[in-house]
Amino acid sequence: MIKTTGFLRLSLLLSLLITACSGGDTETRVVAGNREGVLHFGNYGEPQGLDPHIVTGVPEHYILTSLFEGLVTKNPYTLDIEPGVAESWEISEDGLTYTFHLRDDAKWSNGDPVTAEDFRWSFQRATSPLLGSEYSYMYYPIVNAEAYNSGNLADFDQVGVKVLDELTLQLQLHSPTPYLLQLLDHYSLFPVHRATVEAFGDATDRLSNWAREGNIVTNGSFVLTEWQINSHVRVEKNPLYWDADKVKLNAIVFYPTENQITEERMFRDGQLHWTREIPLEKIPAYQQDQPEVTRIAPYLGSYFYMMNTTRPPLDDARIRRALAMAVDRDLIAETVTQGVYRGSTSLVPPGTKGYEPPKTFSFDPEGARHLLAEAGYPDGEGFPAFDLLYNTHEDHRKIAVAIQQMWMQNLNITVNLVNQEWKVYLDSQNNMNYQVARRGWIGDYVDPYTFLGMYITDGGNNKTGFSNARYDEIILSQAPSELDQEKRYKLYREAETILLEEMPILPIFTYQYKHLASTNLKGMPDNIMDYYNWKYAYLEPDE
Amino acid sequence: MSLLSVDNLSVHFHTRNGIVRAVDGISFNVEAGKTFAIIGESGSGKSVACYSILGLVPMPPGRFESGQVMFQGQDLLSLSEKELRKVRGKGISIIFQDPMTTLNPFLKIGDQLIEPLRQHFGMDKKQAWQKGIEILEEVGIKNAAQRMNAWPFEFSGGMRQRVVIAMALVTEPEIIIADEPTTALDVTVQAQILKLLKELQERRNIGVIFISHDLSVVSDIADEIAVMQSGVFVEKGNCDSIFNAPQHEYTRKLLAAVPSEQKIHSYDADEVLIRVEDVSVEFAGAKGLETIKAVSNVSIDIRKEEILGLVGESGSGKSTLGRTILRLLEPSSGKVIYDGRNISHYSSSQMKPLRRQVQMIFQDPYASLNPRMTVYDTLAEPLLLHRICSKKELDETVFALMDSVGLARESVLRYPHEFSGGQRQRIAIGRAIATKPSFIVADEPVSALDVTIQAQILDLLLKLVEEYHLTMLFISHDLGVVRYLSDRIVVMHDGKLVETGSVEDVFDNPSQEYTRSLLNAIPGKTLLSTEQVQSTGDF
Amino acid sequence: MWRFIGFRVLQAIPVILSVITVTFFLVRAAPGGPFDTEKAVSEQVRAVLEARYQLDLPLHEQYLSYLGDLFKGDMGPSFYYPGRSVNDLIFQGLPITAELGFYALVFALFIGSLAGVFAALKPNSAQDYVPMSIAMVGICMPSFLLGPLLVLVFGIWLDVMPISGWGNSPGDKVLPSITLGAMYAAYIARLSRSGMLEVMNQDYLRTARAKGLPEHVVVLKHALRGGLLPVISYLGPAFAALLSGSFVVETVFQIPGLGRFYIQAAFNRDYTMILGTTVFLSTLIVVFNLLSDIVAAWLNPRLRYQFRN
Amino acid sequence: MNSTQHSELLDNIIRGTSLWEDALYRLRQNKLAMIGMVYLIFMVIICLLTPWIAPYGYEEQNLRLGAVPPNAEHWLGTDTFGRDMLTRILYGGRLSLLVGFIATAVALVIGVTYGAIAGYAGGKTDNVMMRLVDIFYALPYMIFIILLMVVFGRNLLLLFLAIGAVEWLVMARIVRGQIQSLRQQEYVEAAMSLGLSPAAIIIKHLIPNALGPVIVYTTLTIPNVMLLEAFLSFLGLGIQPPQSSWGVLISYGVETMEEYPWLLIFPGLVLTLTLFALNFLGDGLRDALDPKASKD
Repeated sequence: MIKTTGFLRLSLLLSLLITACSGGDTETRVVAGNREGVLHFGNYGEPQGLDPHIVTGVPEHYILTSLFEGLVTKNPYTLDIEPGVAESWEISEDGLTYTFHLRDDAKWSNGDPVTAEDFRWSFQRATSPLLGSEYSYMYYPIVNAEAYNSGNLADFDQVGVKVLDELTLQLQLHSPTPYLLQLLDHYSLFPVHRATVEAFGDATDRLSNWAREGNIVTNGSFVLTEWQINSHVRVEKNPLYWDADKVKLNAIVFYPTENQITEERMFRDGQLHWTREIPLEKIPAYQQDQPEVTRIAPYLGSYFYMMNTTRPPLDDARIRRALAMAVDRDLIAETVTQGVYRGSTSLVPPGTKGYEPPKTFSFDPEGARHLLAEAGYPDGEGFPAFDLLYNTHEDHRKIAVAIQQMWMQNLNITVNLVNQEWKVYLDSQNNMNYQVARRGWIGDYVDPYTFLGMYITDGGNNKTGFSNARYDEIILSQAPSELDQEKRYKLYREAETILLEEMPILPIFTYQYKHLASTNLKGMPDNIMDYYNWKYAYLEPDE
Repeated sequence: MSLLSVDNLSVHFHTRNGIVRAVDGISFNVEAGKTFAIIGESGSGKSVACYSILGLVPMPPGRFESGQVMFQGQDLLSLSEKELRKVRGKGISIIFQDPMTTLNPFLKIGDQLIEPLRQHFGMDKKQAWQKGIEILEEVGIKNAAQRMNAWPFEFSGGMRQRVVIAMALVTEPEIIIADEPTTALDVTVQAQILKLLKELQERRNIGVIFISHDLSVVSDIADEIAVMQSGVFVEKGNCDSIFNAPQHEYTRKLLAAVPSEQKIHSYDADEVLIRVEDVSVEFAGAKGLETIKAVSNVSIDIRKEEILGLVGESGSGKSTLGRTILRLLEPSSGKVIYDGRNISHYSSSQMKPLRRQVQMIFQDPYASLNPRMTVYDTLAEPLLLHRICSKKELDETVFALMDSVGLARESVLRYPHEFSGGQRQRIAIGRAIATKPSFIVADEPVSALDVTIQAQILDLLLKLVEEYHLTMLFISHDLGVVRYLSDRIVVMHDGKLVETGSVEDVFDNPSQEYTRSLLNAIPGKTLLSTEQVQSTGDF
Repeated sequence: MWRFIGFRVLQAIPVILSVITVTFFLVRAAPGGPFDTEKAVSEQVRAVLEARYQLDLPLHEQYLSYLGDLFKGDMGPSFYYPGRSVNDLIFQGLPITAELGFYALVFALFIGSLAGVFAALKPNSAQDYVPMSIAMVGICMPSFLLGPLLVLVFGIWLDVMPISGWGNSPGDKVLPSITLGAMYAAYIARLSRSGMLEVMNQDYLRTARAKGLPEHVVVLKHALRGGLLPVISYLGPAFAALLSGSFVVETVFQIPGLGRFYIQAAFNRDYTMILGTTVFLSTLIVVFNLLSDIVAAWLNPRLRYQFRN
Repeated sequence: MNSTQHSELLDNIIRGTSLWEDALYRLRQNKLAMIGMVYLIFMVIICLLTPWIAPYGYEEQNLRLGAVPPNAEHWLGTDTFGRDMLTRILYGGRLSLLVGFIATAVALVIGVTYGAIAGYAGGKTDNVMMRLVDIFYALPYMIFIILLMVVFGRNLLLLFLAIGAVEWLVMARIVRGQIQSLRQQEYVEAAMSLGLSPAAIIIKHLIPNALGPVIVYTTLTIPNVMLLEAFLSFLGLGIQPPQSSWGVLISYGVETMEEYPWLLIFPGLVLTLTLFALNFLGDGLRDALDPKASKD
């Protein structure tokens, strides 16, 4: 008696509860957003902060480009430089002097004009040794910036940043840097509002509150209106922005979507216009059923394994080459990664502003076995097992599992997979406490140097023990002073050829980013930097 | 016409070990204003018989095999659960044995008391509450109106039993089943409760079924008695015929087992083995809130080879004193001197050699044996521990021990749960004497046993005392047993020593008021005087 | 009563202090520091950063200064979020996690005790086995499985529930609460079942039946209080566990709660944040254990009586 | 206990049914428990025999094949690497059962010892020991695991320790509670009055009688341990690919449950069944071991 009625009541109650809370018929966030011009953007993680001179991450990047504007900006379709705060600029013949003419209608969100002095002060702050900005190296092409940043030079006046008049700023470089204009669009070179910064503490105080909701003063196309940590960041159109007429979105809401699966479901449920990622397994279904929302395109990034060249047996270049040649990149790209990575045999992704990397090897199990035998391990006999280190992530695991099996099959070499939590993994790398480790590198700007610069002797990002005098010479002195792009690329090709012969790194893929994007969202075209200019983005309302 | 007539009632239990004939064809009548007593030892089926007629025995595994129970013109056995509910607590009420567990600890007395009224008469709460106060006053609870709001734990055992009785009476039932209503109570309280029951019964002309294992109690209260053994009434008759002219062998055995006033053991000694000097024992109360003084300033001498009876009601501190003498507890102040040594604060390693000489026998034979050890293991444990014998002699020594406590050698590898209560107590006694101790504390060693078994165990203890020249501190609440066995008697009350003296002095000439009230409360006076002659003790 | 509480609080102090000490040194011993990033950081920058957060001081000085600040109620600045204090972060996440935990507990209590009581009424029958088997699955169904499953069924296939967020749309608190509470519901079901079984054997229930009370009164009025007592004592520790164990649910459902901060802090090596959350949570554990003891005492008339006097 | 030294005198003695034997008898009467036991034994045998009966190698990939639903060649389908799921579940079972049983055993040994000592000693000792448990409870487990992993490297032994290290806390609390109430029993007092040492009392008299709840908790611990192992493997401690365990398979399966449901369903099913088996067996054992039950 009690039993049946009790359970009946219970289930009734539950079903009532469910229907009462049902959100089935209500308008989704995306539909509302389309109507109101509010973009809901999956932004991967919670921003550490919004001080452009302190933060280092990608999630911060997308928020900061909406809040601030540098001297120049980029066209999302072509990646060509477009005027930003500077409406025009001149470059001297030798490529060492840049003179920027700031527009007179550029304003801070509190109405103050944006001046050349703002930039000078901001650059001084960003390169100040006391601030400890992790991106300060972006300033190093400027004369004496490195010396000032490292504390060897106390006087910022000797750094090549000059205010010629209120709206004219001049930069002096120590060597021609063809990608300088690109650097200027990086958030570490954005200006900040001096009065605001100083109102909340010392200019170099990392713990200052100036960049918080309610305090921050910005000069970009949007202003910060809400920041709920781990929930969302909301920015709204800045009416004082000089090009406000061109800004079509009324607001952007950034969500910290660490969990890919959740993110994808939020997209499906109409809560996001845009996702940072697509889980690999979902790609075939999306490509088949909704190709219009599936955005997969090449990205300026490389996925590779690096090898510790100081430890046997991997101190032998033949073995490193053999390992590289035994990996069928295309097969893995096609199957394991569902076609979102592309097999690569070079460090620099092909198509980096016209640079074509050299090709020194290809998938060749036979040749690989031959090399291995030459190195003293015919048929992999007696080859000591080694560890393959990767940081904890589903995609890395999958790729490692496939490569592990290929090395087993093609070379008869046993590899142990070791995954480590991110910080532990970084620690192992920094201490060279690994044999083979997964590594990825995303270019800061479109130039081979952003990749090739890593492998100079004792370079901070080298971490492989690789050292080659000729390579250092090209990268450090010859290429930077070469003005002619053709010749410079030729030098880079030579350097990369050395790198790929010596093989301290084992190229595997070129990244492709993968987003899900609502079909209503326009003005965010594919480009190799995965760069969005929020001025261009807009939402088409539903009919 | 009888209020209740039970005819040929049989209840069998169908268990995996076969059918247990718990009740097998019993018949009896209950008359208004009379008490029908069912007497039997544990497991005889007396409770099942009474509970089953109200549908309070789980069926299955129980099953009615035959019978008819007529009450108010209907056969109770044929009623549905719903109809039976109208009889329960209204026509027939039950008073259970243990007042500590029969009341719901989470509900106030008043709420529990008025439940039957509200259930059966649909009274509103106010009305019922008033009635509850009246009935509480009737069973002799003072300040009834206030006490209605009290919790069960705020009452002593005797008071609780009064509440339970009130709860049974509140609906003015025609019949009350009283299932060992005084067994869990102290003697003085028992006497009060029995008196109360009798008064109420007479005043209200109620029929009572009184279930008990205690002949003495039954002799005080019953009009008609049925002796039950293994589900059958072996003998039925009025008080006089049962006690004075028992027909059945089993009835005679029960009668014989009542300890006589005759003193069995007698030893005059003056050498002191244990001296307790001004000992107090305190316990920390719950959560360290208060301290409870269980024993305060007690001094006694225990002389070599005597049996010293320690008498007191529950809470008198007698067990605590016994444990303190054995140094299972540490005295808070005062001295325990064993054989000239002050052992009051010996550490456990200092105590270890002494442990061989002092032993303890516990009240509950079910709880005092490790359920996972065989007789052999239980008996061998002290032997090995104190190196009483070599490993080679171990088997023989164990067998010898079993012989001396009267256990069959064949059962050496059996486990406690396979033995009856009496046999278990024999095992426990065997364990205590295994080390050939000189001093034993026996803490109520027979109070959990059936009467016939009780007598056997007492005899065994006596035999061992003489054989091993033991000194014994015999703790009991049962004056009869103490008188039967002891050389001297110590009376305790509320943690204090009330009286000491020889058995004769204390029983015939009590000097203290409390001792006198204890003696007056002993049930079955008539029984003892009439049946004295017959106790030749053939068992 | 107050003495009892005071005694317990005093006892908690060394516990919390030890937790702080061990955690303090544990987090610093873990490889990888708060400022390690994929891109190399110059020695110069690193030195500035370490000085800013006092990491350049000898360990014992760092420890003492941390304790000093903590004593003043300041848990320090977050190492990962510049410009945010640990106090801020915790008190931003706490209300949300507490609310989530509360709903989860209410769900667990309701479903769990209902199932447990029903099971205990008819032990070893279908009425017992079915809810108990579900409870069994509930105990072992990890939230990283249950959460996505619920989302898939109710959020995507049936489309009757929001799938993420907290307080943004009606009903978005339902699925996370169920996900988080499921395991506890299962434990409570088992606890209440055994508690009820224990009580059902008590003499006072026989008394209640002998009074002629119908079975539902016997169960509801007489058995439930004692039978659910073990559940009550479990609630305190359960709530503390809910607060500290909510990170999976918070991640799956995009809830900005304390659990997510905690786990992120561990991954980011945000030393002060790890310490802050640990100290905070261990204090909560102590407090809730104490609360549940008090409630259990209050429900038990005997203890209540002792406390009153 | 000393049955080895019984002389021939004892040969013709009726052997009693010990509580254990009695329990075994009652256990055999419990159909569900027996089904559970048979299933578990079956699982253990299958897992032991895996290298000989598994249809494929556990690391054997067929990238071109990818994930296919169950079919004649692959009874339980394949995963995204084209690896046979049946094979992987079988191999996973070896690890899961190993980890489940051994880590639980570690927790059991530590927890029972610790809890028994605390419960027996009572008073200050108990207080200090239980506060220590509180401290362990409040520590950030993940940091602790990461540290363990780095200090001691990766091996299975460490995994057992890491899991045992958390699970013993609860076990210790349960055992302590049990021992505290058993301590009041007269047979313990009897043992004390015989002069038995505390250690002997704990080992001979207390622990065997506290086993009921411990067994039940143990059966609940094993599946928890299996899932904890998945979490630890995810963090990098424990099992590394291509090896696998049920917990790991399930956590992979969750991510693709819409695309390749069989990757979740089969490991989930096998774990759930094992869980039920354990639970039925555990409940059966508890009931069977209940000394109250043996009085009838």
